[in-house]
Amino acid sequence: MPLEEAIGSLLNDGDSVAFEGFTHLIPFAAGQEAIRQGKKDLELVRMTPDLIYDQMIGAGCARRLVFSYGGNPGVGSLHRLRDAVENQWPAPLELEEHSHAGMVNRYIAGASGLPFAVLRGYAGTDLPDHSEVGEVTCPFTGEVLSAVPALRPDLTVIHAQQADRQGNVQLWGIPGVQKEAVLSAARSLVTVEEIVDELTLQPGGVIIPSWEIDAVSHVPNGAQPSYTHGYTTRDNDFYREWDEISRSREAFGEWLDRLTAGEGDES
Amino acid sequence: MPLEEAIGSLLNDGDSVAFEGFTHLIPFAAGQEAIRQGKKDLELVRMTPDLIYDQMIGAGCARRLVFSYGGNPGVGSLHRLRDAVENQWPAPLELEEHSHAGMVNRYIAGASGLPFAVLRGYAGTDLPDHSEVGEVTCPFTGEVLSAVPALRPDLTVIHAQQADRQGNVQLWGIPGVQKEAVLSAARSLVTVEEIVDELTLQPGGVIIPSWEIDAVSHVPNGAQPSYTHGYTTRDNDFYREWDEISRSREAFGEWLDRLTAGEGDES
Amino acid sequence: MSFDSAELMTVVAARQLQNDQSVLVGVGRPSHAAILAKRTHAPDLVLIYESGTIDADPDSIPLSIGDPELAATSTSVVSLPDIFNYWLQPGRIDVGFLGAAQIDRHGNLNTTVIGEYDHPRVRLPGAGGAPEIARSCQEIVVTLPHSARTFVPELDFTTSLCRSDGEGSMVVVTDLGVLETSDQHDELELTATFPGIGVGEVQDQTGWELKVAGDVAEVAPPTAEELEVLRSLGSKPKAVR
Amino acid sequence: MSFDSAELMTVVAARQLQNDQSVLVGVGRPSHAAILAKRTHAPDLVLIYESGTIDADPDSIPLSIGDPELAATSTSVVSLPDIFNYWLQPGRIDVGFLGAAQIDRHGNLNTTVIGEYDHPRVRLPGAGGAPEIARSCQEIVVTLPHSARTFVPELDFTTSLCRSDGEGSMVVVTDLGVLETSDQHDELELTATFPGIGVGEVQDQTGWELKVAGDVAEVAPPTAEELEVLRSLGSKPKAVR
Repeated sequence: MPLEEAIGSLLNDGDSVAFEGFTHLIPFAAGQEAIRQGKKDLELVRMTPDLIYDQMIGAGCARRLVFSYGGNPGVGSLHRLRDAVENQWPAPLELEEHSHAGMVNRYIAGASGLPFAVLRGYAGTDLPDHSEVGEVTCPFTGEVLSAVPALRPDLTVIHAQQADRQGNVQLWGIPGVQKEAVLSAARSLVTVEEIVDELTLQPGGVIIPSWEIDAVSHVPNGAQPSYTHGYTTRDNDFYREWDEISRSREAFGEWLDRLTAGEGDES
Repeated sequence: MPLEEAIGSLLNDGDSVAFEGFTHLIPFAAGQEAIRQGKKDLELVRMTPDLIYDQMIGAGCARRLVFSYGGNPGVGSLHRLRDAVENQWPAPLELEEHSHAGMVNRYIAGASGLPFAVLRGYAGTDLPDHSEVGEVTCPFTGEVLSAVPALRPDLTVIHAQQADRQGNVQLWGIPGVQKEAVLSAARSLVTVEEIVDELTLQPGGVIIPSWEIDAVSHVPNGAQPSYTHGYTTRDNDFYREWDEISRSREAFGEWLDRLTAGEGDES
Repeated sequence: MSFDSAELMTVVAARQLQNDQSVLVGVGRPSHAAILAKRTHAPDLVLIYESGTIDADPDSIPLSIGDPELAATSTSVVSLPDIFNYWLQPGRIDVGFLGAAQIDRHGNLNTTVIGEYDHPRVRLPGAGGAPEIARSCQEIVVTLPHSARTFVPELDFTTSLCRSDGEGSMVVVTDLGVLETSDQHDELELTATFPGIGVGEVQDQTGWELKVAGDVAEVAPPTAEELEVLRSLGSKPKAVR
Repeated sequence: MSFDSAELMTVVAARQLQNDQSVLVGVGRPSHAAILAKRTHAPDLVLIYESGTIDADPDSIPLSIGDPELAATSTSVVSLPDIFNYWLQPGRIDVGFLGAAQIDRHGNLNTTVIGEYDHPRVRLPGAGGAPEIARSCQEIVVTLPHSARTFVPELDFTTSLCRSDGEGSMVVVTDLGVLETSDQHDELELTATFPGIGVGEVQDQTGWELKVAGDVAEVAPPTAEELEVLRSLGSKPKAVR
């Protein structure tokens, strides 16, 4: 399914949506397609908002952000995220923030069909005031642990190396939490570098069967400026340049104009 | 480390020990070495006792069994297990029994450093009378779910394809719950088909780093009559023959005599 | 072609499976039935074994659910944490195949013990994955021999609970006929009998007063194709009596 | 050889790591320090990045914790569920490296916000893996610039709690000196200063009455080897002021 059609039909204004991929396989092309289509009022869910959500927040797609680390890795701040939080530009952004372990376990609970997950953490910090965190008591030891509610996005979008013609998907390299993010969602979209006749299991390969995936779009380079292990390399220079682009509303606006002018380039 | 020395030094009488491997990579050689060394009063932990525990129970190694399915797959009963439970021969055997999902989650909790795990299950069945099962209430939805306590064996023994010279281990094929069983245990022993200079990640490969493993023993065919994906095949005939061998105490005794007479054959 | 009741049981069980479904399969009759379905009317049926093999397509009947054949022909092989927590528990697997030593009128199953737990007459293998299969799959197919020893008024041990939440359905295939529960009723109802078997004969082998459907059908005998494919699979499941 | 305080910070942080340890590393100074340690006194040090790369041995300094270089040189690459639940949470990783915008006298850290949460002066990246690293690793090494803005009497937000359970220890390396907690005390104590820095100068840059060890050592300057290896790593961490 062409990416334009997939985003058009699977992502609705107001949805809770997770574009996942931890430091690898970040589905940038799909995020930028959502910007082009002017999607609105989204609850953006992602452990590391990264440039992909900085772009979507700056473009005005987001109403709410559920996350655990909002920085430009190795570079510094996400300036569009900061501008939204500090100055409500282009719109106010509601925050729900967790730790990485909390977000991971929220996805695990979602994928497992459980209402919550248990972990050690949060206790004594100020995070519970700005998260959904509860407590459970171990029925065997009496120990009190933290509980986090399941994540159940309306849509999860990920990028992967390959799909076969039946729509089974394979990704490898740093696997992140993508499997759980897909399984926890009501709907899912996978952009891939390559369509192959038959999947051959790779070292480190994670396969997600077709019947848990609603649409596959063939989008080579769909993770740039992030990367696809074995296919493309990380564009570290763009991550550094983004610091400049995103620092001012003007430079960001010019970037956004270029992006939306490029409408229809993706397939 | 030679298997005789590894079992001698890592497995103590009275220990709680898990010889894991679900339908694949069952560490038979290690279990038979425990029989040869006359280990006693063990709490045997394993999802599927299979022939390996039928042999150890018949040989009088076990005091207690923690399990979820005690059959000879595709063949029928485990007669030594039944003789112990029905007739206390050669000794009474205390049972703690769970469902597969319960056992899996007990290992997950152990590997995660949590006192318990949450699942849907057990409710309404008679299992809780013969298991350790509790209840927890979701702090977000109020739903009541089952809780199972973490498994923390004194020793876990598994069989794998390869170890490198640093003691890192790789297994592939049906992975079962071996990773979790090793990580939940206080000590661990891995028997391997092959020692290699350097591990090359295989499709489906699971690597366990050396610092979570106490001893590696080089034991080719160490999973027979189970099998090692890519190395040996399952001896289905022996699984069927075991039904005859194990059915009478006499035939079993002869088998046991042959086993213990073979002392020192393994390395 | 002539056939025996064990063959018909397998064929009837296979007919419960539809082409767009996924099914959690065990060894023995479930494997025969699922592979038969996949080779006849349901070529896209997704076979899942609790060993973690997803979308297996074995050439021969596996003796164990962990046979190398299953791993080698699967789309994906996952760990036990994945198969139980990510696949079974959230209800991603449509149909579950179960057997039992005892069944009660509600479709609850005993695979644990005959007699008292602490002084068993027969110690059975135990729960395995059955309790979570019974509660997680939308449809349950149970195959077991029909007799007053198996169809009992009260289970010696409740290993697996039939879904009583108004969701899901159960079909019980015996060597005498077919019983079903559905959303409307929480009790097994005889809906079909094998050729030559009367309702009275089924009642005689059932340890409670049997609920009988208004129109009890006669099960269609195996087609020539069903029998041919079934016999080609080899290692026939045991006759049940 | 001459050196600046940023280089000495990295060198001192590297010296906290021992050869038989595993360390959870982030990008920036932690990566420089850990790789420096591995290239000098701790060749067997196990580097773990929270992206799931276990026993990484990068040739160059990664910009992101998910750089392909890390995945390619690792003994094993695991999922996020594995790294957080199986590796970090049970305390299998010995040392955790953290940074912060603010620290208090107990070693608690703020990486979330400067100012009020709902009306922030500066919105910082947030928690990431820090809260669980702080509670799970036996030893915590924190690097941050030493000033009254960073060493504050009260955090604007408590993101990560220093272990106060009597287990574990914390070492804080700044551009002025070294502070430590240990089993015996739950308050940071100045144990060493950088060459040319007096205790009074450290107190001036600390927002509370500083606890000072009986014998405050002077930090040894970088050795020629330390400096040479550090500079060969390229992409120097930013000076902290």
